[in-house]
Amino acid sequence: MIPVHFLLEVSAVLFCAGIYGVLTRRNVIGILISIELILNAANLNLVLFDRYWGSTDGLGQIFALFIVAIAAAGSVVGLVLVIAIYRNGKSIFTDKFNLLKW
Amino acid sequence: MFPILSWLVFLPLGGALVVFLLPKKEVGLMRGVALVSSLAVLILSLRLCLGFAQGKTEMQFVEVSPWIPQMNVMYFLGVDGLSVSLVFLTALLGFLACAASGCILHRQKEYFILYQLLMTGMMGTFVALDFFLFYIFWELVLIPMYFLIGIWGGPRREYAAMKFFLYTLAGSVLMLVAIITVYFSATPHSFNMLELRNVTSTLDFPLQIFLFLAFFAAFAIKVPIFPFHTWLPDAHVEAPTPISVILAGVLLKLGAYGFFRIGFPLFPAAAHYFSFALAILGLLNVLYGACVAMAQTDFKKMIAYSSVSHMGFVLLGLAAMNATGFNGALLEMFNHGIITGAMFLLVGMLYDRAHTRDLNQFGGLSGPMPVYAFYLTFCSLASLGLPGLNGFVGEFLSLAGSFASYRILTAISALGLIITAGYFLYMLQRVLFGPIATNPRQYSDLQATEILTLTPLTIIMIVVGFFPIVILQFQETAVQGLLKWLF
Amino acid sequence: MVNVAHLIPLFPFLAFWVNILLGKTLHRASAWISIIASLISMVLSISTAQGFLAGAGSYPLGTWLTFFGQPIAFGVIVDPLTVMMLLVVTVVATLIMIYSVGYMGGDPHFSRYFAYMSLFTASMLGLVLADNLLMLYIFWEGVGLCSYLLIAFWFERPAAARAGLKAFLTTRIGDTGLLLGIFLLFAATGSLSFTDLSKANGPEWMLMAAALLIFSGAVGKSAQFPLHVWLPDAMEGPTAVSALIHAATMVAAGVYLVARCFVLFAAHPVCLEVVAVMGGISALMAASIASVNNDIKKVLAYSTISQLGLMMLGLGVGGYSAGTFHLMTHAFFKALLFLCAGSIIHGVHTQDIRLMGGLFYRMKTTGITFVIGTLAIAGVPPLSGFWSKDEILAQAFGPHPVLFITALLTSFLTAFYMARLMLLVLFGKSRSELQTHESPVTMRFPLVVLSFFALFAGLLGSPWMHHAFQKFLAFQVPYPSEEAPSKFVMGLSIGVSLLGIGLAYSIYILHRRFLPEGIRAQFGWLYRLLMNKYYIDEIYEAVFVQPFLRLCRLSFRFDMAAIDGVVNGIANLVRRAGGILRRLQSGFVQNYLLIQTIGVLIVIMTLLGKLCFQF
Amino acid sequence: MVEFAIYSIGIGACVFAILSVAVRDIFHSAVWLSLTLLCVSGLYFSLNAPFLGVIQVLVYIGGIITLFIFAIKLTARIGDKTIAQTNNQVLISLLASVVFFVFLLSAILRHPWGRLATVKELPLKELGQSLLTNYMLPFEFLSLILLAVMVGAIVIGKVKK
Repeated sequence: MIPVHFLLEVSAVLFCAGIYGVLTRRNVIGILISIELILNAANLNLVLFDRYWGSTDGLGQIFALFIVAIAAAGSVVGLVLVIAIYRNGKSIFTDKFNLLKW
Repeated sequence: MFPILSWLVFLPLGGALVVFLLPKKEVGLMRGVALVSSLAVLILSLRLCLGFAQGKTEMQFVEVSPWIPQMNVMYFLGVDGLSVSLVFLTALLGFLACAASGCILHRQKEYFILYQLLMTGMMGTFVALDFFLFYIFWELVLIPMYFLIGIWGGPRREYAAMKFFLYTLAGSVLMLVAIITVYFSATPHSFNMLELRNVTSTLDFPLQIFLFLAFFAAFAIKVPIFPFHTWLPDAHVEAPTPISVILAGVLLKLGAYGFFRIGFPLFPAAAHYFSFALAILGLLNVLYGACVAMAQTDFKKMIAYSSVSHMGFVLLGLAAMNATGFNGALLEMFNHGIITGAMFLLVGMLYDRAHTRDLNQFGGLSGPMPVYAFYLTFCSLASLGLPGLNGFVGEFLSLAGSFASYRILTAISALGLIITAGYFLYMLQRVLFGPIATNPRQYSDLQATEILTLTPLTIIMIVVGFFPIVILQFQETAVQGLLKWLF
Repeated sequence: MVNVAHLIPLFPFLAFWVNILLGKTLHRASAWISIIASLISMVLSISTAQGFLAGAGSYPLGTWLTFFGQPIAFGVIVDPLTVMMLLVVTVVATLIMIYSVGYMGGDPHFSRYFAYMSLFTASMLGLVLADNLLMLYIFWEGVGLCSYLLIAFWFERPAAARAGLKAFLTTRIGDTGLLLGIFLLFAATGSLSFTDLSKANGPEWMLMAAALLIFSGAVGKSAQFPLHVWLPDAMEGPTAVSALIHAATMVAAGVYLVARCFVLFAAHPVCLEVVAVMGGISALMAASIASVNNDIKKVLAYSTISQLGLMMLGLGVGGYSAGTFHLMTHAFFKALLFLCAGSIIHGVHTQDIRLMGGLFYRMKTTGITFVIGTLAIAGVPPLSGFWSKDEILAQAFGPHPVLFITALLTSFLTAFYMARLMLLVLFGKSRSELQTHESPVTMRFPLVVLSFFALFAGLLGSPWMHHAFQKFLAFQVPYPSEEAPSKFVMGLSIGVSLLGIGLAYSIYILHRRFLPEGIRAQFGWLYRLLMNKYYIDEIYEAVFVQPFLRLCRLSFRFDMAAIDGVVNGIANLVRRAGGILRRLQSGFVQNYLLIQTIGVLIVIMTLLGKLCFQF
Repeated sequence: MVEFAIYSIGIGACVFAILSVAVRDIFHSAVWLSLTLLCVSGLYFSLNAPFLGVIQVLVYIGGIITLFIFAIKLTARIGDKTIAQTNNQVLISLLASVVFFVFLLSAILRHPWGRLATVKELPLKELGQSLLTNYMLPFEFLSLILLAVMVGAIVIGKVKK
């Protein structure tokens, strides 16, 4: 017996926590962490609905799988960028990256 | 038939391409290419003048072919009496200014590319008879000019270039709106400048007024008409010498030419309606420009404001709405190009020696530089309208034309003649006369090349002064045709 | 009969170009090129005169430009007036050029000087030959230019440069009036030709206004009140220039113009009256200033203004031939006087008459010719000035009592100041240790020739020759017949002349003072007024020049502040608006994200508003 | 029992997620994230999607979190107390996310979801088959993306001489 609305609520909490983190963290790594939360919220929903509607070919899971892969790729690039930026500017705070600002 | 107009327009573009392909170090070769191409343009323009049939009202040397058939855009070039002398003027000043480009000491490659691009734009504007094409050339003038002032100009070049660009662009945007309106008002939609007048002259009067004003904005800024003139002193002062020559000699004519080619024939009712206002603006230009020129201490700025004043005479002739006035205005355009071109060359020559343009720092240059003094006096006299030199004929005809239409106003603007004489002679007094202010050794007299650049202009001043018919013969029929259309 | 009149200005014009282009190589020879050119012109003028007497007349040359559909022709007018002017101009010009060879001897810009002189001669000859107003205007400006160039010839002197500027600008004011007059005349009659003037018909007021505007040109050129201020300053130029341009020929062009357009004036008595009154004012005013001035050239300059005023007065009272006659005689004796003055200045290197004295015995030729010139201008019979002045007085005598008295007073003052000048310069004891020497022969020769003319030119118009000159001038001219001078007027004229000379003699020779103390004390204010030339220069400076310059500076400031201010203001407004708007673009990703989030929320809420918050 | 486990794991995921965005030390944050991910993985298991749960643990906790920690350690000075870890839009962000949450909650609660009784497990074989048949193209694209990311990461991360 799986409480569907509860899982949806958990997903909503993860999503909103992620949104909050993305909006407030100064540290780029912090932002990346929050993005992972958002993606996980989505994944959770995908898997849940895959089960809920009972798909035959596991589309939801495959979708989630793709998302995991893309998220991994994204965070790899993100982190490399963070390191590159840090190497140049000795900071990874978003408000310090204003080289291109007017 | 030999497409002489296309050659005139695109030869400089070809020159620009050649310069583009040359290595950066080959400065002499670049100058050579630019000179040869502008000389070829000059020769072609002479050929054009000689081949021009004077008795005809219609366009000559016409080249028509469809260009963008979906929009009914044509590649349509042609000259008539209104433009032929200006084409010659452009070619002549283009060549002389190119010859005077020795003062450009860095980034010559870009300079000569942009310069020839500018030539293409100016030529094209004078010969384009399709609105679409006209607008392209009109804007094409703007961009090289922006860079030419902005890169090779004086200390405040960025400001001047930006001001020039934005100011002129503001006008031409309005013109674009008007062009589009005109385009859609015709069925089938057309950009043909010549045929559109049959459509536009039948438009509603308020719409005509609006369209005329939109074109007016573009032309008034180019002329420049008071109070849209403040870009001019800045641009002139900051631009390098050859570009000042082109700016004053040719660019200002674009605006006045626009009135003749577009403003008046397309909207005759509006032209009649606004002619008195134009005359008042002309009066203001003449007097105000002269007064401000009188107060200048910067040589170049003084010449710049004198341009404002002289273009006022063009406006007066234009506003006169009679043959004498139109002839005078067209002739004054030509003359002003010649004279002010020579004046800017002279200022540049002095600046190359003294590295200052402050009139109060000169004095007694008649002694060390007699040849320069001769040319400066000569050109000043031409500019202040001494009979026997070309400046007089244009001013005389313009004033006579406007006198026939507006007595009092012309009488007041004739005061401009006195003030003009005042500031030019005051300038001569400060530069040439009096005790020698600074070390005379730094003022070596003109070199042969400098004399060679000035001499053609002075010869034209004398020839046109004595035989104005040389230029007037080209215009006469076209002016008659225009008047017949206007009335 | 070959028409050669149009070739007359050509040779000096060619000489101008030869001298200006080849001046460096020619150097001394350039003088002879100019002299030969004007000699050729003189010969041609004489042949034109003969041709005219043989019946030749005006002829057209070609069309210059079309003007309201009317072709404006280059043409040559040959009539008595022109013939007279041609002869006067070529003779005087040639003589003065010969004089200049000596006078300008050591000048570094020798050839340029002769180039300008030739250009002037060409323009002046063109002026008198022009058969329409437009052509006349062209040459009119040409002579003005030469005057400018020659006044400022010694360009290193600031005063000379200023004087040139002043001369050009002051005359230009009149010229602009002339130009407008030409326009108006054309608007009224549709023709600019002089021959059409007599049948000019158009609106009355336009013709009148045109005549007055044309007269304003003459006022400027002939240095009449109120545009006379440039002439005294013009004395900064070389004296030979003053003799040619500012005494004999160019300044007389104004009188010539009025004479040329005399029909136009004659048709409107008001215009004639204006001419006469302006002439009278100028004559009296200048004569009074000349009576106290101490600069030899300035005295002569004011004398010129005064004499020109007298000519204008003569024309204004209807004396066409009287005014013209005086123009001719004046050209000779005033040129002579200037050349004498030049010779004296050449000898003593000062212009202040208080420092001269007793020069007669050391400069014989100059002295004698100076005396002749003085007597001629003072109106002592039978010298030339007497006859022409008499004509004017006779004209004014009847109907114009005020003008007559003015003219008479002017004659008296003329005799007085000229005698004063002569006595102070030539006679008495030397008042300073000046080194003097007689001038070279090239300078003396013109003096002698001119004094011959000053002596005898007047006889042409004297009753002894049955007013031959007047009859010649009036030939074919439909002007009212003029009064012959009566015995009474002649006597009066001789009387005031002798009175003036006698007064000067008694003051300056017998009392050997510049002015008796008593008179000076009593009329101190008058003396100061006259010494300061009625403060006219100062008034102009304060009323016109300075306010105008202030206006110029003000308009420049207005341009910078107001107009450019508006332009830059608009630019700044746009920039500032951008500055405010760009704060929205903080450049922080998270800021954008926040706004995006809020935006998404708003979009969802509006789209699904009904669905929201329904628990 | 299962239900209790689901509830507790779900609540844990929520708490850990909130903690991971709320703590100031970024290292702690990464640790909380790993716990969150672990909980989510548990939820996958409970939903009878064990493959995804395993992947979650392997890729996320094994790979990504490790990377995070590496990055955190490489960028140093993270623990400095004087440096603010949040920017100046905390309050409004909090408000926005809470509103968002309320909105989501209202949407979730409006629907009678009911309970998911027995969930049939999708065999891994079928999953693999559909991945290599129906979803072949995205799968291949994904590999391409991964390759690009790899190359890009190396290029960007390389220390320039």
